[in-house]
Amino acid sequence: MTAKSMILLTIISEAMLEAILADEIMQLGAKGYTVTDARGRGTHGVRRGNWTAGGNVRFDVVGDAELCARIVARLKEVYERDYGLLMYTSPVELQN
Amino acid sequence: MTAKSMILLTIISEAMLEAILADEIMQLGAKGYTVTDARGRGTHGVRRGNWTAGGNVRFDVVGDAELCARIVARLKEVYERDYGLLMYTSPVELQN
Amino acid sequence: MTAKSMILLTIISEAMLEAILADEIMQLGAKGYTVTDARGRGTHGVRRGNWTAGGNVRFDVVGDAELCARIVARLKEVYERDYGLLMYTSPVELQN
Amino acid sequence: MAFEPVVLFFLLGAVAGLLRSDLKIPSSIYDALSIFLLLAIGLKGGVKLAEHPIGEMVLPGIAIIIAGALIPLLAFPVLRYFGRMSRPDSASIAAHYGSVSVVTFSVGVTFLGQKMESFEGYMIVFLVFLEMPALIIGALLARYGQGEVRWGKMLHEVFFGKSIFLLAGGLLIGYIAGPEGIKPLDLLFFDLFKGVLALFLLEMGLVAASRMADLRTYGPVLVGFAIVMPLLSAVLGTALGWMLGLSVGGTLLLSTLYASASYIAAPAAMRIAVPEANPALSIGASLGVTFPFNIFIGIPIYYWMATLVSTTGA
Amino acid sequence: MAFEPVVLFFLLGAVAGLLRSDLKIPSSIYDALSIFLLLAIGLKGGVKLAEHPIGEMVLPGIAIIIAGALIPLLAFPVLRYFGRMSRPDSASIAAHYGSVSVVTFSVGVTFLGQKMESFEGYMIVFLVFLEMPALIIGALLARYGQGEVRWGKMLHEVFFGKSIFLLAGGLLIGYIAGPEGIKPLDLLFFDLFKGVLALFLLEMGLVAASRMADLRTYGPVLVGFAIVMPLLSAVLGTALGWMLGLSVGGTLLLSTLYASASYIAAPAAMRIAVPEANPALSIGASLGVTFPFNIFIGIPIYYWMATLVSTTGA
Amino acid sequence: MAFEPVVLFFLLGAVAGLLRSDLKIPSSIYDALSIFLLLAIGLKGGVKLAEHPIGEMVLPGIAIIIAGALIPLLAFPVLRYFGRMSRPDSASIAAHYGSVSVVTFSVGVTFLGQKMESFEGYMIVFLVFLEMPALIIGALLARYGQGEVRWGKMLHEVFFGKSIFLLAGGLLIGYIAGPEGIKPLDLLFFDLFKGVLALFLLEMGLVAASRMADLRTYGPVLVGFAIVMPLLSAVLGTALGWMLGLSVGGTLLLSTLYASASYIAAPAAMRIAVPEANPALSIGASLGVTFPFNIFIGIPIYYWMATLVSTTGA
Ligand SMILES: Nc1ncnc2c1ncn2[C@@H]1O[C@H](COP(=O)(O)O)[C@@H](O)[C@H]1O
Ligand SMILES: Nc1ncnc2c1ncn2[C@@H]1O[C@H](COP(=O)(O)O)[C@@H](O)[C@H]1O
Ligand SMILES: Nc1ncnc2c1ncn2[C@@H]1O[C@H](COP(=O)(O)O)[C@@H](O)[C@H]1O
Ligand code: NA
Ligand code: NA
Ligand code: NA
Repeated sequence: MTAKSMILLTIISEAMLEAILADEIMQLGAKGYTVTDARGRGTHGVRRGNWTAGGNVRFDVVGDAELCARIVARLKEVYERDYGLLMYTSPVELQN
Repeated sequence: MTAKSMILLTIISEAMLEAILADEIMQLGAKGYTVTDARGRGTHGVRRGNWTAGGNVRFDVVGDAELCARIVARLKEVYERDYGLLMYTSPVELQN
Repeated sequence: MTAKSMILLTIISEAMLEAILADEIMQLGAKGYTVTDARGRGTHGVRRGNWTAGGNVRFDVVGDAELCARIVARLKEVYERDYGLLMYTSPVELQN
Repeated sequence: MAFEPVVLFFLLGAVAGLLRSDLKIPSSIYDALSIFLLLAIGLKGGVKLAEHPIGEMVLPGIAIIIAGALIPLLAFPVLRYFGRMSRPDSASIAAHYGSVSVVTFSVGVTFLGQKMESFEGYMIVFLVFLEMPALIIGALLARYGQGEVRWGKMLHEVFFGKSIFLLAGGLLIGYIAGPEGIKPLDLLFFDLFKGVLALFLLEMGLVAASRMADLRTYGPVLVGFAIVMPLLSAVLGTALGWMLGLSVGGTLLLSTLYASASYIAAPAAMRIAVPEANPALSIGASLGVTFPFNIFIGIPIYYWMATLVSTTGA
Repeated sequence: MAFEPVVLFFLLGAVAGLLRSDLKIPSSIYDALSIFLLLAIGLKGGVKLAEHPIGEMVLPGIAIIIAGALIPLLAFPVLRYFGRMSRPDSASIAAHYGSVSVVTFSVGVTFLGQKMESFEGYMIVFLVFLEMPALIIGALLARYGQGEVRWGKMLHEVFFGKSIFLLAGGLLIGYIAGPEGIKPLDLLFFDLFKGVLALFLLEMGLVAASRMADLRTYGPVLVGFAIVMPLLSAVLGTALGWMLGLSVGGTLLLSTLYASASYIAAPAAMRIAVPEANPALSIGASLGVTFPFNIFIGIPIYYWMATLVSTTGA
Repeated sequence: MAFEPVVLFFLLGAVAGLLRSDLKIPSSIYDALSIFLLLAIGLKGGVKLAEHPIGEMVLPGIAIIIAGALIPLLAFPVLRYFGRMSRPDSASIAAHYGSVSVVTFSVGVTFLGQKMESFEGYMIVFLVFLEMPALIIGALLARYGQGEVRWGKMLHEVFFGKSIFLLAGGLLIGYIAGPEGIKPLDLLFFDLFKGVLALFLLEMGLVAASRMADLRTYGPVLVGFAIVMPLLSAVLGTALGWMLGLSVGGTLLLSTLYASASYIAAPAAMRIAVPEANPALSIGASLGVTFPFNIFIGIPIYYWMATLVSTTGA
């Protein structure tokens, strides 16, 4: 196998930030990202996802450690204070 | 980075259990959870998600090892026998 | 705990391949899979998911290392050249 | 033509499913259509109630509910001892056949429209009142002498589950607003009803097709039950309609209610009250066999039965 | 009947939410219904504009917009100094109350229909023009002397956000096509409007119920504000309507516009322009209190005020 | 007015897309609208067929299908040798232009309605029958002498893909039910058709906008092809309509069918039959250029051509 060790960064945030976060992620050098609709609960309360302003999105980005650190640093700086945001990373083997 | 090592618990179960599982997870001490709609196939057959009674949901919970063990134990005890249920954990670095 | 070490294979591809990939995965010996709707961006451009031909799906398959390798090999051979496709694996502890 | 064109949409959906067409109705559309149908049926019932004295329906109502409770009590031993099914499965299936199907009822109403038959408007009310006893009886049968029922969750599901809630809410709004107040909503909820029903039947066909495939694994007993049971229930309904002096239309609808099996409210309630029961069995029988049987073959038969008894005075 | 049956759907939704029914309207259906309502209202306004000389509305229009800008400027100090709220929260809430609610306006139009009152068709245009100044004033108030506003993103959101965009687009299409050109679309966009509004109110009730639960934590000041503010704004609207010589219907709609608080455009714009503000406060007040207050109590009061002043000539 | 107001909705959507408005139509709504349009068009065709002897249309039908097959056979060499495109891309694009667009056809029908022109009802049938040959020819052209086609999957896609399936299913139901049987569904499927078409065009505009952005990267040859090809096909259609003695309306619809390019059935079938082809090219051309060209400019031109030849007897 030609599997390469990479980092998977998962970001959960407010649905209305989708376009903004997608731009940030690409500008910081990601080769791509995947988005899924989500809902949930956290320190900002319940987000039922039953109306436009009330849902979350989940971004998954596969990249090298530096890219992920850059994205994490940028989102922490700009969005963490004011928006619901959760970010976590884990090692993955890219298979293609 | 201030990344903290945590456990990510992923639970896949029947959509109609969503409210019940959300309550269980919070009562067992989770700080939050994320839900996405899913469909799939397993020992309980195909779940197409094309009508209300026929879809799955996926819960992702980030927490410490004990929390995850507690949730796993409780769901195994109460729901595993009668409902479609899959649970797996993996280590993640919480980034915020 | 009776947790078993397994591999989680995540596959992101074009929505219109859903039925085909589901068949491939089961035929290669998986016990099940989970599908979620997704959208995203990669080398094949932006996939907005706003119309039928334009969305992605995400498959998650929990299985042993050989199963995952078999699936990866097959999808690489048949679909990688012509379709948007991303595959990565990570170790997980199956909890039930 | 012998049957209503709307049922052809069910056929189209079933064929699409069986041929593995990529036709899919998104689940959010399914939800929206079912919310619409439940509300519309409820509103129609409420408007009809507002037009007639409620007192009139109390006595027949009690008779209809009590006789309806016989259905699950009859179905259970048949499944358990003749069909050799487990106690939870027998109880859950009995509850499905004791409750009622809004869509089957709607096809019945549509059928009457085509035949120009009128009916007692208050029949719609029994869509609400026949549901609950059957579900509670099902839960009791499953637990009789064995462990506890989660009554709290189960009763919450029965009363506040979306199907009963929307039917009852529609009834109330229709009753309060009355025929005049509801008039500006007529176009959406009444005039478009049949078209939306056609679309919903398309989706039901798609879902039923996937259930039909499962049925092979459950054997001929369940399939036989899913055909004979509605016939028996319809005989009960026809007899009762005759005794109560209902019109031909009202008698047909009562038989149809008794003969129909639930696949919206009952699956949700039984999944919580009797989780050990295999939902594939009950949904497979009610949606994969009884539903198509009723709309294609059953309703015409029940209509024939209703006209037959109507010629014999009560 | 004192109020319109459509508001009963809001009640039904709110009850479902408060009783934790499993009734859910999928978010894609919510989106579709709101796209429909915005387009339909815009089209209706455009057709009305095409029927009347635009010149007529320029002067009253300027007066209406200027007076409307007073509302956030009045609300801000009340919240900031009397309510002791933070600057960003005060500014964001002020912007919500300065802008307008399409659904409240629609209920007002429906109310007039029931009373057989006509109104100046061009009032619909102010759904578009009252939104923007309030949002910009809100952003300025939040930032006054403190840091920068992301004007680019914010103004983009204001002008190209879906609610303004669809309203303005509908206006234009309606204006270009005119009453004749739009006729084949009448059935969908005009005749079905009230039914779709009923379904949307059901969903609003569900969402509002979850907001009402939150309100307990925000205390009586905000709840009081959410009731008194619309009354004050309605007085302003009634006075202005009287001065401009509007009909009773036109005066009612102007008061309703002023009294209504936005929960589609404003939350989106404020989340970007003033992210430090807690959105739960502004949405809780506007959707959980002011919206139901307006549709159940406010509109009948504003109507009474409008008839009162109409008997006194301008 | 020169053109139909419904096309303004396409413009509104395209502008929203190009200005990056946050207006989004959820994909489930897109699916629901397209299911509705396909079924409604099919039903309409079926009802028309039920009203006329089928025999009448056999000969013209064969001519129309054979002439239609010329279109991909003509488009392929142009793209391959003049446009210097790869074999798979040329074949896939040729298949798109050989098949037909239901929405373009619907705009044509709407255009005729505005002009009060009648047409041969059976034209709708060719929405079904023109699709298949083009897709099969496309697959053959792509593979000629090179590897195998996955015929199984591909033909399954062609026949049971949702667009052909719903069109054909609607045709059959409409034919079986006939004008009388379908009457209770008229309100939903026929009277609301144009309004739903307007909403669908809004969504098409949004999608097309994202495709237009891509087009810059594909160069002027493809854009030129996407404008010249429909004109040529329309000339073929007009000539054939004239030879077959079709009415002005029928001739316009035939030209429109030939000139339109598929973006529902063809992309799905080609993605499976010719996966090496870049779907961005074919969808960009058909949806980003040809579709707007046809509805704004093409149809009026084809109408002019049809009236021109109609003055010359056949
Ligand atoms: N412990 C957690 N596990 C999983 N998801 C979480 C957790 N905490 C928060 N989230 C998700 O992140 C979103 C924003 O979190 P917060 O900023 O804490 O409100 C929530 O709406 C959840 O979807
Ligand atoms: N091996 C697997 N890999 C990924 N998901 C699975 C697997 N097995 C089951 N699932 C998911 O878990 C749900 C319930 O599983 P089960 O209880 O086995 O029917 C299924 O519907 C799938 O969505
Ligand atoms: N680096 C990445 N991280 C996360 N998802 C990705 C990445 N690259 C591609 N994807 C996803 O995989 C799909 C297909 O990728 P591609 O074949 O590169 O177009 C994209 O539409 C994304 O959803
Ligand atoms: Na029954
Ligand atoms: Na206001
Ligand atoms: Na064509």
